[in-house]
Amino acid sequence: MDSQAREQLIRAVAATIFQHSEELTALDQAIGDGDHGLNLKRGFEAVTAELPGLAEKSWPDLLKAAGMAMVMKVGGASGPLFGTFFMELGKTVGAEPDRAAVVAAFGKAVEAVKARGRSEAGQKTLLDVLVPVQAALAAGADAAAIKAEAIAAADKTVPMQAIRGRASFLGERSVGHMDPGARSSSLIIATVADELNKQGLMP
Amino acid sequence: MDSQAREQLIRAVAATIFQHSEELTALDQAIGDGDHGLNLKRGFEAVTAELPGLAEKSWPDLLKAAGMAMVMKVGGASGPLFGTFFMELGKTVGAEPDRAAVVAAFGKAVEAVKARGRSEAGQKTLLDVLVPVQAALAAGADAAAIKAEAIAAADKTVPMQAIRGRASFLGERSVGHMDPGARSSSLIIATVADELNKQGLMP
Amino acid sequence: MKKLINAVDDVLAQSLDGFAAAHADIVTLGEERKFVRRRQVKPGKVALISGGGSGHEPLHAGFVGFGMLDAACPGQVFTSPTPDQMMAAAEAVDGGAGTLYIVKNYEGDVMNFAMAAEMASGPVESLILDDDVAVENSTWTTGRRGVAGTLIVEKIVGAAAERGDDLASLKALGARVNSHTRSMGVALTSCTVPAAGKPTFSLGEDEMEMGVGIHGEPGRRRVKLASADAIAEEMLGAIVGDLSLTSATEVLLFVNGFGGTPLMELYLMQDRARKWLDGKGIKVARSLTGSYVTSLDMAGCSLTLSVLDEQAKALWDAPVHTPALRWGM
Amino acid sequence: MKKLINAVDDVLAQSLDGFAAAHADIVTLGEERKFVRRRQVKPGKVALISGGGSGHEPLHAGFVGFGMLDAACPGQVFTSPTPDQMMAAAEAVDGGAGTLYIVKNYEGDVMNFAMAAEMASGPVESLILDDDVAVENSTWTTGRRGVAGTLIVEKIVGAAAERGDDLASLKALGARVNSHTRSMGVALTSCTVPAAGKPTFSLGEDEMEMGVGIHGEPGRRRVKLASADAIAEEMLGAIVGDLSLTSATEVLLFVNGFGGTPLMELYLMQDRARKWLDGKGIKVARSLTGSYVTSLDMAGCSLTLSVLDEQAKALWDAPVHTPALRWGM
Ligand SMILES: Nc1ncnc2c1ncn2[C@@H]1O[C@H](COP(=O)(O)OP(=O)(O)O)[C@@H](O)[C@H]1O
Ligand SMILES: Nc1ncnc2c1ncn2[C@@H]1O[C@H](COP(=O)(O)OP(=O)(O)O)[C@@H](O)[C@H]1O
Ligand SMILES: [Mg+2]
Ligand SMILES: [Mg+2]
Ligand SMILES: [Mg+2]
Ligand SMILES: [Mg+2]
Repeated sequence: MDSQAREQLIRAVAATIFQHSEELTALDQAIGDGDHGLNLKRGFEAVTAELPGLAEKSWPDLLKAAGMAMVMKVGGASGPLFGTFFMELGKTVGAEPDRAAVVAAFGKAVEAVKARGRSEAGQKTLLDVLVPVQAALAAGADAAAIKAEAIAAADKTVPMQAIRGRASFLGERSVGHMDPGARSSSLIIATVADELNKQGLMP
Repeated sequence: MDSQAREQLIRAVAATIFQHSEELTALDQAIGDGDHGLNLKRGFEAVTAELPGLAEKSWPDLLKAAGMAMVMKVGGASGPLFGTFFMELGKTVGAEPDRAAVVAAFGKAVEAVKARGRSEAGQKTLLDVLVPVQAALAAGADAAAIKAEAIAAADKTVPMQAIRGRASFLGERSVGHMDPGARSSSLIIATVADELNKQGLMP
Repeated sequence: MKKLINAVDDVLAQSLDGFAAAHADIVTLGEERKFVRRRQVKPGKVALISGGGSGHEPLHAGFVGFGMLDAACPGQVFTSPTPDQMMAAAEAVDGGAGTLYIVKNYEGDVMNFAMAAEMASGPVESLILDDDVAVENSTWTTGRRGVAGTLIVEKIVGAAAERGDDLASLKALGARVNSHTRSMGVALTSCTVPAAGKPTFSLGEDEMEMGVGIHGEPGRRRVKLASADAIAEEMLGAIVGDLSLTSATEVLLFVNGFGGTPLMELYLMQDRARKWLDGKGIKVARSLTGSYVTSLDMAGCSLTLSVLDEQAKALWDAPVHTPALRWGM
Repeated sequence: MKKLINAVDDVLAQSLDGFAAAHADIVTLGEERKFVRRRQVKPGKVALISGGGSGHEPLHAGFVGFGMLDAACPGQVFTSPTPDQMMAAAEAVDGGAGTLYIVKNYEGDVMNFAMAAEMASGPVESLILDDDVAVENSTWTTGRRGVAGTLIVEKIVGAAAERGDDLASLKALGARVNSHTRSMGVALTSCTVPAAGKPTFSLGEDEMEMGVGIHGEPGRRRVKLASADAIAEEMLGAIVGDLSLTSATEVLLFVNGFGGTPLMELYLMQDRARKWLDGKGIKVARSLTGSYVTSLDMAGCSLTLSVLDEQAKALWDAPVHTPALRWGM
């Protein structure tokens, strides 16, 4: 993947977040504090502001820089969580990752998110998307299957009762709403899968 | 007029104010601060609270006591104005007033209101009712004519621009609304005329 | 109507009771809640007494204490207090040096304070405040309303009374400060008088009332909601023009919230007003930001400028110890 | 949306600029507006740094100054600040005796402060505050939210830091005060986040949200609007039960407005809360009434009780000189 392709990938992810910013904010208004769309928008604005320079970096440097930009610009819960995810990916993925390297790095990044959030899958958070996607990835799923898994996993947060995050303050009243962080994670993963597939890098 | 008749007269006036309290407040919301109905209600509650004792007093004492109750309970612009009117009536009307005495006392009371309010007829205030009613009274009008004059005089404040009172702050925007104090004065006068007529004291 | 109250008729009494209990170190409540007075009366000091309709909290009771008022008479919501209240207050805080009534220019207030003054035994003077530039001035009408500038007069005259100025000087000082102080307000929403139960006026989702009074009285005109900068410019333009301020003047800038507007927006207005004044070369030497002269739950704010000379600055800075304003002690 | 603002993106910057200009005698604004700090840093003193999402003004920046915080980091509206803000603040107010972060228990705040602490060079401790009884407590969830009680912890720990207590003692003191402090809130209307442009939630004309959070998060339940007495009873009942208060305990009673509720109603709640506590034999030894921990323009209030021992009382009474709280100097 050359720097142009990397730039295109980053821009595609950012575009998805910008398009869905209001939807994410609306989800967060229902069971949180109504800023998730704004938070991620601010984060991806910071990331795209570093283009094209950012896309010229190696994968590890690029991911660490993107993660650090999220940490320093987003705030809230999603800043440290998304930031940690990308920074950890950068730390472990290597300069020319093959599928096995990506699977391993994704696994490490998910563990880092769990440690940062002191959380697990099943608590109505973005981990409810990351964990099943990691499993699909490890099982060799193709782009379409990963995308479908991500979207379905976010939907599955609807009936859950939140144990972590702001929605946990609601107790039973958190049931019946999709978790905003799960939704945004699924959108990012779906876009990455689409892009990699389009660029011929993932079947 | 015996004390029972006097009590009936006072209760009739108070009942009129209570019935129209919301209308007066609504008028005051349009060009004032929305308390005129509440203010007079408080005043007449204080006056009726002194019944039946109040009605056993002589006319001068009764009127002075009623006026003082208004001054000490109403506040706002209407407290001193209505209070002054009744106190001054009490000071000049005499114990057994005939029509001439009432006409003279009414005139003095209107002058006292003008002095207290530093105001004149034509400024969109209760004087725009008191002054024409005084003229009708002096001209020998009967109860029905006095009542009609009072009601019509209040209506005539609608097109006026306020020069005194809270409505004056509005300048031209005070035009097109009836003055609440004019309306309340007309209601009181109409009730008194009706009562005196009913009691056979005014043709 | 959504308010934290019990019965409509208990609002004033229960609110005053809470206020008096919370600030029992500074104030006490007079009998029948006719007035709020300072705990300590200073013999030989002119007594400063203000008052007016309730619904403008912390004005005036919140300014009773060392360095400001001796007593405040709370009327019903938006209704002037009655003369017996002022008379009882004057008797309670008499220091033997006379009484100065500080009265906002509404005919109700003016007449009730005048009746109290007429019935008083000792020497009484009245100071009528009318700082609102939204209303056109003229000698043959009621004139202008007294609004947020009242706080500034009460602070400055209060400090002078504390140092022992006599009745005539205090009245003259107050009149001078009043003539150097101008305000203008804007409402984004109406207030709701508890006893009325519904909003005093109604504004569209995109409208504001420019020049509104502190009782929700209509102002100069109802216009489309504008930006903070445009609002600051209109209000300051009117004030600066009326005061004929020239560049290099030193002023106190007071951004006052009406009760329903949060501090975040008031500080934003403080910023925009300063930037505008900066551009005119007018120097903000002192400032105050907060909801001090309110109109129940109305959203909006007023801006006040008061020209400061060295004396006014020193009196503004002098120690004050009241429930709502406190510094230097 | 009706607010005194210019563009939605400028709200925070312009409000901070106004705040810093208005209180330039006490505070300065850090570069890129990353933090608000005291003008004077005291060598040898533990640095107290708090922060959190904006929209709760005067919390936290209004509590920067002598006797309270050394710095405050303002995040975007309702969004935790980022670690670079805390790191820059810690560097700016370092007195060589370590840093204590005071953090409200929201995962965003906790994680961002934690990342800052991990990247810090000197000794850093964090104090997590969770005084909101509306949320059920449990060790396996996020736990309770930090709300209005934060002010009390910041005041008491601030006074102890000022007298020279060390980092470990301050953390222990803060944890103890936090465990003796409980709050509960009620909303009568929603707040509106400027960037969102519309209310966070909607309530019917006759509804209130009992147990609401300071970001307009839903509370325990949505119920019919109740009287001030019924509201006070429900909130105090929950608080007193949770603290297991017995009669004769001395408490600080803090009636906090959420931004859209005027002082008149807050003093009324102060009265009703006192009467209720009186009935239980609980003694209100200190109190505070005002809008200090707000939620933008939300109407409503919270009640907070904090158990006072002699030490806490003395530290509460100790001099403080900040933009929003000032006494004793
Ligand atoms: N402890 C946690 N572990 C994992 N994910 C979390 C945790 N706390 C919050 N989240 C995720 O963060 C999302 C909220 O992000 P955002 O709205 O940007 O932050 P905030 O909650 O601080 O306003 C939630 O929907 C949830 O998916
Ligand atoms: N200076 C005045 N002279 C005569 N009448 C006046 C004057 N000022 C006010 N009024 C009358 O008082 C009425 C308002 O009374 P009210 O609403 O009870 O008092 P306030 O204006 O103090 O709220 C006005 O409608 C007007 O008729
Ligand atoms: Mg959120
Ligand atoms: Mg009125
Ligand atoms: Mg009135
Ligand atoms: Mg947030």
